[in-house]
Amino acid sequence: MTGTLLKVEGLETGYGDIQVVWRADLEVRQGAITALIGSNGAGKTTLLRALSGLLPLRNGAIFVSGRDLAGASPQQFVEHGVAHVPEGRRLITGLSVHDNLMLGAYRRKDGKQAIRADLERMYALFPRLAERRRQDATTMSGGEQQMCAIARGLMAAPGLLLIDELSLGLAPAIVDQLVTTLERVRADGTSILLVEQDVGIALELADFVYVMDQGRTVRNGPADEIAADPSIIAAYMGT
Amino acid sequence: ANAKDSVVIGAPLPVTGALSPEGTKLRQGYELWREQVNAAGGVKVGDRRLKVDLRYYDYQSQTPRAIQVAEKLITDDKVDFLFSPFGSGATKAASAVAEKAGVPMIASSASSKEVFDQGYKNLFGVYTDNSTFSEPLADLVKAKLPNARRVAILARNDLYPLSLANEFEKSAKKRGFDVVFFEKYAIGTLDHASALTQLRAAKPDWIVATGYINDLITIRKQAADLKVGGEAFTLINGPAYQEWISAVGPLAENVTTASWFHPVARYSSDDVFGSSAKFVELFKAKYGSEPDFTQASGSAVGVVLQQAIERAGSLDRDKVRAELKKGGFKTFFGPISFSDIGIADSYVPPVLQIQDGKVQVVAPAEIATSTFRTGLK
Amino acid sequence: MLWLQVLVNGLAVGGLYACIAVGFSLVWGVLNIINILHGSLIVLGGYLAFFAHQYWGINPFLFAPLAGAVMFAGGVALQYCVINHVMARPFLITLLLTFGLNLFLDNSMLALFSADYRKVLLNPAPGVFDLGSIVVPADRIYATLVGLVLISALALLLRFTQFGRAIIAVRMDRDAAALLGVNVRWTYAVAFGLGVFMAGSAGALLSAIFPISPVASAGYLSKAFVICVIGGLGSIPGAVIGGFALGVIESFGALLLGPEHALTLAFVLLIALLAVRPSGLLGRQGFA
Amino acid sequence: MMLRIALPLALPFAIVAVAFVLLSQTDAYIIRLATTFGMYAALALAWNIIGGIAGYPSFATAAFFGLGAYVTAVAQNLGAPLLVGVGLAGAGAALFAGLLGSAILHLRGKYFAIASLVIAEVLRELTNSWTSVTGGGMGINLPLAKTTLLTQPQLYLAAMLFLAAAATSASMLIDRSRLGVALRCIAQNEDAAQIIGVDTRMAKTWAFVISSLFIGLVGGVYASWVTYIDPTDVYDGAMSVKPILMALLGGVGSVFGPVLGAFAYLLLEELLWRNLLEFHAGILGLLVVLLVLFLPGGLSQIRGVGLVSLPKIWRRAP
Amino acid sequence: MTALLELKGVTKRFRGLEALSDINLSLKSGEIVGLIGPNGAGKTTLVNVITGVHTADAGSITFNGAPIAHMRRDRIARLGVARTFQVVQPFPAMTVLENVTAAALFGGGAASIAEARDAAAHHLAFCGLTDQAGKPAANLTLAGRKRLELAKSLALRPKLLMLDEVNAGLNPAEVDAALELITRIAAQGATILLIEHLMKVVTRTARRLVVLHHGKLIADGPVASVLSDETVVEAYLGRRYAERMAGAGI
Ligand SMILES: Nc1ncnc2c1ncn2[C@@H]1O[C@H](COP(=O)(O)OP(=O)(O)OP(=O)(O)O)[C@@H](O)[C@H]1O
Ligand SMILES: Nc1ncnc2c1ncn2[C@@H]1O[C@H](COP(=O)(O)OP(=O)(O)OP(=O)(O)O)[C@@H](O)[C@H]1O
Ligand SMILES: [Mg+2]
Ligand SMILES: [Mg+2]
Repeated sequence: MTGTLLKVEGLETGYGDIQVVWRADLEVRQGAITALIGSNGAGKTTLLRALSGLLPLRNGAIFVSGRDLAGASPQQFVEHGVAHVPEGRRLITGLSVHDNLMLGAYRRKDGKQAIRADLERMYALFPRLAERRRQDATTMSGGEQQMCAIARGLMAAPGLLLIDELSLGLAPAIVDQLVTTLERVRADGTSILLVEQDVGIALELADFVYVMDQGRTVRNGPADEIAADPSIIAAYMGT
Repeated sequence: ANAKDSVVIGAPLPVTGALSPEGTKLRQGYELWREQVNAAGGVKVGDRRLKVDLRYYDYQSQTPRAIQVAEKLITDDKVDFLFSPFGSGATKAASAVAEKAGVPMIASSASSKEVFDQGYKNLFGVYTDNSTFSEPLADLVKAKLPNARRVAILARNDLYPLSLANEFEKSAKKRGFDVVFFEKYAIGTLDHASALTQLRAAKPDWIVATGYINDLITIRKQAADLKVGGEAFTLINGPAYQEWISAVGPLAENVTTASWFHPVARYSSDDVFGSSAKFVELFKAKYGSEPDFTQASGSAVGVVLQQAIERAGSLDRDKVRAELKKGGFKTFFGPISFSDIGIADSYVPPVLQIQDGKVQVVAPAEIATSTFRTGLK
Repeated sequence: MLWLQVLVNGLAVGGLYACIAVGFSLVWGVLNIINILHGSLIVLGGYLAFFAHQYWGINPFLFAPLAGAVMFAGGVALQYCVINHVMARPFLITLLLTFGLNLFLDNSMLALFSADYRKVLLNPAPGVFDLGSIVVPADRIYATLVGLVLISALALLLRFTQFGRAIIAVRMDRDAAALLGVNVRWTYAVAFGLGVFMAGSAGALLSAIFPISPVASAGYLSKAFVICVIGGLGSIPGAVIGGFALGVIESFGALLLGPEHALTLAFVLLIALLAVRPSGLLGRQGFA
Repeated sequence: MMLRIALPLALPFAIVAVAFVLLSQTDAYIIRLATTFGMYAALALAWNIIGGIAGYPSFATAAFFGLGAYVTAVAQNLGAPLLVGVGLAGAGAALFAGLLGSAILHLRGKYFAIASLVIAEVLRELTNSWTSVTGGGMGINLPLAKTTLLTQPQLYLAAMLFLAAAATSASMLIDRSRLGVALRCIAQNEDAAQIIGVDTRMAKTWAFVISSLFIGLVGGVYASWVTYIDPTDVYDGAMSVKPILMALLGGVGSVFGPVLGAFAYLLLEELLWRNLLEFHAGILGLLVVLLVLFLPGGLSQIRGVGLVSLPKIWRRAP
Repeated sequence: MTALLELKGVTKRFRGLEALSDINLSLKSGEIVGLIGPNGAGKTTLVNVITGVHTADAGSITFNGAPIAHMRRDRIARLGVARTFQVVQPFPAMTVLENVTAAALFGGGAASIAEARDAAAHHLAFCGLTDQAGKPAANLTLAGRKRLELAKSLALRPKLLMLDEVNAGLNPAEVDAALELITRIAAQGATILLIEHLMKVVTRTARRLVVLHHGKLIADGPVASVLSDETVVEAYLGRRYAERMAGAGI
């Protein structure tokens, strides 16, 4: 739990003429789960898209393990160990669960053996996927798809996993299971940057929390500190 | 059209599209003629000599486009005379425009009666009627193969090839043959195996297939693949082209065909070429190959028109039309006069057969270079 | 016996049809491009084989993969530099682009090679396999065999390799594919290149069987089209089945209704098939 | 309220009337070009109703065009006067579209495109083989129309321009009606359209029928104009592609885009064809490529073409 | 009270998988029913079968006395059955206002486009989307699109409204706002079938809960009793949730 894996400084980005993220500063430490919370439209998804090379930067810098990746392509991000589980899951229609998982390992160069082993690890982690390995991934239910998406991200053997909307549309039991799984993933050495609407879950899971509002990272702190802040509770926790 | 120093002739050409091979050939014929006339000073009109000014537009092998081109040539380019588009269908359509405007149109490549029986006064074709192919061929087969009774005909479902096939059917029946197989194939057919299999089952003695070069290349090859036999094999018009012979190679042997012109022809003429032999020589010098009948017809329409203008001594369309009607043109293509409906009826087209890799004339007897052989290799 | 021969005829031409259609199916299914260029590319492959045979005496059946390989490079470049720019746009736009490219390529070939029909003349002629009352042309068998080998290789590539999965991923969701580290532009380019490869080798295989001319391209295109629909878009086994099916349908159509109606029958069946099973015999959304 | 209906009804016809007066005295070739323009515009507009507004990429233009042409040809040869012949062409095409629609309009996207493309092929083959009525591969001649007021060229100029105006009016009216809203919903998300209660089958069928009505009418006028038709010509696949090209050129889905596109296309085609004997089609192809690459939204991308609304529906869904 | 919607023996299969088996369910006019179940239990499929997106392989569906099992989707919609999509389905290039206008025009039975637009404006205000009215739907955030779905279904003036996870993706504070919205909709008298994984939403709005598991209806009854049902906890809620609930004293 020492080094900085990801460092974002003064990042600005948006879509075409529309600027969405006005200033984001962020740090993800090695081996930690970092959560990013904020209201709808705050720009969380947009920030993650920039952090995996899908959106060009207008300004700012992204360092992954100390290397500047500003302006890099999505492939380069993947090659440097950043995997992104996107909002809406985005599994590939027409491919089976197995094939989707294999695609997660697209940029891996450590050989068939290692990939096979990881695949089996995923099936152990998500037995549901093992049952459905031949099914077209996008005909599964929402929760099944979310598992598949996370597993696909993990198949890249990433140092950093970006997850957008972890619990979206998942049954409580599944969410519990995912929380446990992510803790195991972290224990295996993968750091996580998590965007999560269910602030309760985010605070429970994360070590460190950033709050985003209207395109800016406005607050940060250790999870327990943020969880105790009355203004945060009022704005994001509801009754 | 007074005080001009050239005679303007419009020629709709299929430069692109399905007929582009034919378009290129026609144009070669036109160009050779123009070059010769202009080298000789031009067309003699009264006491002046007018250069030939040919105007081409591409009608993209589409008949409506051909009509449009004809109209454009008449109104926009103000041509004195027209050459027809290629083939029977487009000629039939474009002739209506020429007729409306009263512009004489010489048809290079239309031979189906349906084109000429519209009662038009301005259309003249240098090809003889399709029956002039079927009749001598049927005679040959009848004479050489007295025991042959069964005829099979396979025709492309298109104006000219179909009309040709109908003539063959008539000629065959007239001589007491049984037409045991008569089928049409659709334009664009890639594979003729099924038709040929049925044809084979009909056990014909004489096989006639009509179509364009590509059809006939495929048909000849597939006939061999399916071991279609027969004592006589007539394909019209492909084998009259060197292209066809090169493409089918040894399979060309003993295939018969007919065409309105062949380099072996020996006519002497009053035109710029002076004789068939001279024409062939000039053509070879310019293009490096022997002319086939389409290329020759391109020059033929030129020389016919030229002679009519020179006789009329004027570019006046009525006078030129009257001369055309009179006929009696001695050309390298053959003696040309037109029947009442405007189709040439003054020469007998040669019947050809590929023998030992060479094209031989097997009829009419006067110009024959070899005798008709039966059987198929 | 007649029926048997007709069936054999249908199968014999069906193999050629399969070769014609596979590349088209691949490009349509994977890139969602109706590649109007396809017919012209087949013709171009035919010309390559023709000249290779004329100048170096290379047998077109052996030359086919080479013709495909040469054209593959061109296809990759074309996709990378030109077509990639409009990939994100509706399929009518890409259709129009290939329509324009096709006009250009067809007319370029017309200018370069003239419209004259040519054909590779094999010496000695391949002849026929004579099975008593049934004959099968040898050249069609050779062409079909070589074609099937190439098609199988392609199918295996798509089915079992990471690249094959990547192709489907970019087809279905560019952004998601990019997130997995797939180079989208490059993948498109190679996929298109593979389609061109198949077109080129099909052209070479056909060069000894059908006459070659720029004006023949539309005929190949329309065949490819029909076959893909019968077999199912984007499915390689589908294109093979579709090819054989069309060959047999046309063959029997010609026998039962007369040759002039052979195509009509195929089209009518096609519409019927579309009405009941639009995804074709083997079609499914992804890729087989 | 009245204006909303009256304007689309009156404006196109007024413009066309003026155009006719100006053009009818020019030389035959200009008249022919103008007539062709009317034809192209009407076809592009008609295609746009089903292909643009409803988003059903139809390749059946050649089918209805050819059908209209043949209906007219056969009717006129049986003695029907021009107007009746052309009317029958429209009615025949519309009726056929109605029947056909129930068979193929349930297909989506490319599948519809394919099915529609095949229709022309089938009709061509049928026309080819039904020799006793259509003349088969021999083609068919049409009698010259009897006119007193106008010359032949003027008559067809008037007819084509009229059809272009009528198609414009129809497009404008559809655009403002429930049908237009329904079609735009269908174009963007047909499943969602059904769930909000759009009778998609009805709406699509109407769009198809109206579109085909105009195409059939144009085919009928065309046949009478050229006086000779054959199957290869009137069922020519290019006839299906050109209107799409024009609509895209001008801006798909907008009302005036197709008109503008038809004009631009005709201009381009004519200029190239006139000046280049050999390679005009190749250059046209190249221009299409450049257009698609650099002006993918059609001419409306060039600012200042105020008439044309941005082709909204082609914006890509995220 | 008579049943508004009545399902009898409804079964739906996808290839080998039985996504719904022999479902019997009846909804009374005006009630709010929560539908819960693990992922893949068949909840969305149930909505799809009711709205005609899928056709049931067996069984009958009656709405307001009319059999609708084989009716076309648009007719079902016009009868007053509205739904939101779990995967939102806007008309992407239309503005938010145009989206809702279309719904009011067709499903809502508006007499003219102008009238539909007025109705749409009203529904947008109701759902708090007025300031987004001019935006193309494609540019909305996920939450925005979910609200748009809601506004569109309201524009159909539904008798039965099926909400498929409209609150997914909202943070707890936003969920509170949405809850309030749903309560207001319910106050207008529509029957609501609420599919939700957020227990907070379900427990605060619904009186009755229905639980699907592997395509079978495993529980149907008052909220409290269903939530304490051992099989439901086992299949759906999970131990931790049950503990949390117990801790919160529910
Ligand atoms: N493709 C796009 N084009 C233009 N604007 C967009 C696009 N996608 C999102 N936006 C805008 O960007 C802003 C931020 O959106 P973003 O999806 O990043 O928010 P978010 O924090 O992830 O919200 P949520 O919690 O709803 O997922 C919103 O105002 C949205 O309207
Ligand atoms: N079109 C389809 N083809 C094949 N299987 C399908 C299809 N639609 C759904 N399924 C399967 O049916 C089952 C039920 O799916 P459904 O979407 O109804 O679940 P759900 O209860 O809505 O789940 P969630 O809470 O995750 O949304 C799942 O296993 C899914 O994989
Ligand atoms: Mg988000
Ligand atoms: Mg669901």
